[in-house]
Amino acid sequence: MSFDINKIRSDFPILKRKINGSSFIYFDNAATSQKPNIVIDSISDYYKNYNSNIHRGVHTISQEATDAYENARAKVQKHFNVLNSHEIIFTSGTTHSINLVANGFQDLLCDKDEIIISGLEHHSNIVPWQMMSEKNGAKIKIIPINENGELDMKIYDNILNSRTKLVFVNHVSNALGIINPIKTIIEKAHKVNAAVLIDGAQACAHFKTDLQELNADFYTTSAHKLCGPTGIGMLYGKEKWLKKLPPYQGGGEMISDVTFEKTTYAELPHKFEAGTPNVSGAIAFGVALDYLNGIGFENICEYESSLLKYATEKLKLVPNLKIYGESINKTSVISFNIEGIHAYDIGALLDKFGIAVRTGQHCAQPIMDHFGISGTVRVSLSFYNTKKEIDSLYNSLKQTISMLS
Amino acid sequence: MSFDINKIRSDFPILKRKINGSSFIYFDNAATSQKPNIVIDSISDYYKNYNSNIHRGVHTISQEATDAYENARAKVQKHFNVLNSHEIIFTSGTTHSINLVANGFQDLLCDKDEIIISGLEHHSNIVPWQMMSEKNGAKIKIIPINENGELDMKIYDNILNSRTKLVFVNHVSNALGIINPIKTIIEKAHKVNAAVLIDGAQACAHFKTDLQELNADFYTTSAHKLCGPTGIGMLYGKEKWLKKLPPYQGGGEMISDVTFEKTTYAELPHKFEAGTPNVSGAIAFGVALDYLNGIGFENICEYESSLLKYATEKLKLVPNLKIYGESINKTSVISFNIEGIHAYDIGALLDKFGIAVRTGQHCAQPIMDHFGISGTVRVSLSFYNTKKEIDSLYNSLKQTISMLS
Amino acid sequence: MKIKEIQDEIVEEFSHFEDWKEKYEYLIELGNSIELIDKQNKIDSNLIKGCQSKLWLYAELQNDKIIYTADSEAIITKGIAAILLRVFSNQTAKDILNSDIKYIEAIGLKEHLSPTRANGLVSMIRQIKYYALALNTN
Amino acid sequence: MKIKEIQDEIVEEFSHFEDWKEKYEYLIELGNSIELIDKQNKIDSNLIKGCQSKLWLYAELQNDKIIYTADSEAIITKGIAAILLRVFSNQTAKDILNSDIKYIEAIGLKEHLSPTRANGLVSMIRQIKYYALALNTN
Ligand SMILES: Cc1ncc(COP(=O)(O)O)c(C=O)c1O
Ligand SMILES: Cc1ncc(COP(=O)(O)O)c(C=O)c1O
Repeated sequence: MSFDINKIRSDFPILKRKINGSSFIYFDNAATSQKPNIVIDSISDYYKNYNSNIHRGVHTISQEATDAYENARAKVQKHFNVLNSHEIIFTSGTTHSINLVANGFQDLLCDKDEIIISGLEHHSNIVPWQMMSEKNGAKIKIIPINENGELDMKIYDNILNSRTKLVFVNHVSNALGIINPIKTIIEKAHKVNAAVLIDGAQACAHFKTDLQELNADFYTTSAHKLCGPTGIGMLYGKEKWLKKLPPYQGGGEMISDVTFEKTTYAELPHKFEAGTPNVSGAIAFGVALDYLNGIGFENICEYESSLLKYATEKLKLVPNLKIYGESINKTSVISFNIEGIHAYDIGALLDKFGIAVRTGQHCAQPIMDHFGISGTVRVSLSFYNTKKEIDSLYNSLKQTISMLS
Repeated sequence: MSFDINKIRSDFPILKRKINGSSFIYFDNAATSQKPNIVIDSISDYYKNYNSNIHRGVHTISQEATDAYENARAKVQKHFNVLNSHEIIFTSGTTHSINLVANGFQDLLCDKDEIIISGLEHHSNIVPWQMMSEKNGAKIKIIPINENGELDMKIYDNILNSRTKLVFVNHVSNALGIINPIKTIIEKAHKVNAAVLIDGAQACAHFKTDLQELNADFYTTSAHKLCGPTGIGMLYGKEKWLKKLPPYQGGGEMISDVTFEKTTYAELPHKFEAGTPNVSGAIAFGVALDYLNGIGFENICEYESSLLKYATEKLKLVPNLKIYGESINKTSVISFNIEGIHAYDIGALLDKFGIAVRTGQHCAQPIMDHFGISGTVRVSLSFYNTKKEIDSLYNSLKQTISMLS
Repeated sequence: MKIKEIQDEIVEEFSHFEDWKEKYEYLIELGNSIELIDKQNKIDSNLIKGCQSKLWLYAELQNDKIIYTADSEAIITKGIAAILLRVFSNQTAKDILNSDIKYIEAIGLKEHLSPTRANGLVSMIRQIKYYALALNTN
Repeated sequence: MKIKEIQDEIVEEFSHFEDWKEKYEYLIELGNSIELIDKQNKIDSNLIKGCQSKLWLYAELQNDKIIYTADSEAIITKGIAAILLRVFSNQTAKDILNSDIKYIEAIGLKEHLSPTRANGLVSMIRQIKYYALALNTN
């Protein structure tokens, strides 16, 4: 398939917006992606034609909704090449997925155990472990980052040992865009029998991951990061782990027998899907994966790489601009500062030019502390962005800087 | 405002469906409500025009999305007449809301404490407490139900004492439609300083509740039960309680400072809203409340009461039909069986006539055990249903029975 | 009769029905005629999962053939069991394992083939095949 | 000058701008001219919440009038602080408490009045009024 950027852009209604009189340019893709019509329409279609509570109904639309929901699960399973569909748990997003696992390990670990977190983590991947560690006393060790923002793998080797029970690393860092060497991290962790959770929130919009090949024990993502709606995400867990973990939330769907004396839990995946799920969200999540696979991840990768290269080179022409995290293993993120200017000022003025970037600490305060800065300007690209938009960014950024100097 | 049923029905696109050649009749409203166009369109509008991650962005659409999200919170606050907007927590639904509270009380209670649950509860309101009680040893006491399905308030008086720390009752029972005497329950509980959580999942579609007047400590609902989308709901908690409860999930938004040594939590409501919330869901939830308030809950109540009365009288004409839960305090639910016929057979054949009812135990196995039955046929009505539809139900039910006898 | 022949016979029978009512009336009739499971085998361990009404299935070997018996609280579920048992009961394990279930689609009950259906048809078929695997004497 | 007069003056000044660029250039100019907070008062307890760049606000009483000083890491935030301080600093607590902030809308910065804005304007206004309440000597 060829990559037709005009066709693709026409799929995204929001790209037609004007902001402050200018064409809208969206470079905040790492915060959330925009949605193509086909995804938006799948939500309307659900509510207009077959909205129903699922799993327990014998009537037609309940059956249709259940089938569509389970079909969405099968799409996620196929996309990530997962062995069993019941290893895919629908959650409300990555944060929920990670908390589910952290809550489960609360009972499985004790104060003799250690867990390892990378220094590149999003808050969602730090706080749940702190909360867990407060309860069971497990020690948290950190893989620090070097001046390029890469994980220091030597230190990883040093802190990994037979007490290590879990390793938590994001696939791609949201603050810097760095792709972590998760394959190596997983292999080494497995040698000491530690489980590995990979937070794929930032990776899944940019490339396809084969979870059987990767051999991670857990993997998470949020649909809103990959052209799907808010309020839905997934947790992949190996069957043996999902069976071991206690349920997270109690409620409908996740039980097979309830009496006031004793409750037996339902089988996977229902054990972890208490209550009425986000049915429309799951269906639209599936449609989003279809859409991305229709374009093809090879095409997306190739196009985004050339965009990233172009943008990096262009931005480097700006005087006094410093990029954080200049690894060669990067996805579509450029995090930078201009000497003597606060990121907020740049973001606020770029917005006036119709350009949306993110400023601040990107939910990754430890990384900012590492670089001794209070935040950055983050430009995050997607396959629906263009070089022309990058040119506009460059021009507006220069005007912004001259206004602020 | 007058109640124009034709206008109202035209707001709900799904009501135009045909099932198996017949007009679609939806009597499964207690499982989930159908959605008016205005709610469906608000979701498309969000994704087409201002989809963005919220709270941390300085750019225009992030601001628009944040305002719309917080405006939705204000609508919920106003609807339930809540004092502070930060007492409204957006969750993914009632199940999530209840688990959040149960998880919080895990740390606040010990094995000397007791909690009271009603015998009319949905599984969502039983299992989380069982899970909590397994951790902290708090005892669970039950308010049993009588032959009409009403709570035995004498026994409530007996089991309530100074060890009681929490009382959990649903406002309306989903299995039987019975409205519980929650005002009395709350007053009595407060006399012994117990907190009360009211599960409003089944109540909110039928009447408006003034939470300051009711004086409940916690109140929960799911948007999908009241013309809103799936994947979003709310937890109301009194400020003093929400401050006391520890956070539930860790992640973005819910922290104010994160280092690897120590994390301080953000203020209410953010403390309980970790991660990217269901932004489109919250906005559409607000629109659903607007829609219902536009019709007017007095009008809805009046219309639904007359429907319930009509349906009850009509169904009683069917030979060998037994209704469970014949309290006079009921909302729009009729739960019944026909002697000698299994509920599933009735549901399956009614579906062939285009009529959606629910069959089974309605996530309320203890109630079924109480009546010594394996399930019921549940007809649950909404303000968009009509007497004509009830006539169709009656006729189809008679044919169904004659086929099965 | 061979499995395929019985299936063709059933398809032929169902082809005469003009509407769903006739079809379901027949299904109910079949449900009433099903070879009921022996009381001693109507136990929890023989319950089929994923079914809203209780559904029991039992199998035993008689002269190299598998005899299936079933029961359910719901008559439609029993009817559905009946059109399975008529085909698969009293056949050899090998024939059962080699057979398909396309006839279910052909008689217009395809809707019941979704794995999420509350009548447990798919679970029942799976269980029938499990028994055939377990009791295979070749 | 009275609060209302200064507000009118600011509205008049802003009315000459033809586009957002001129307006923001002026805001930046104002930001550079703000009365900076004393170093000893630039402490965490004087930080305003809900602001992406650090923003300090301090107030003290001088002859019945409240003198506000502020500082921020970001110049636009400082500019916004400046148009508040020019109005409210050196006024009596009573006048401050009785004033409104309609002029913010009139100068076309209404977008900043959302309570969720990351520049903290709304929090700053609230803090200014809190100080006036606390330092009210009448
Ligand atoms: C009384 C009651 N409580 C709780 C729930 C659970 O709500 P949800 O599935 O939306 O979390 C329901 C809905 O089925 C209900 O009827
Ligand atoms: C790396 C990473 N992990 C976790 C998250 C949290 O995802 P969500 O907010 O969808 O739960 C994000 C998104 O902000 C992220 O970028």
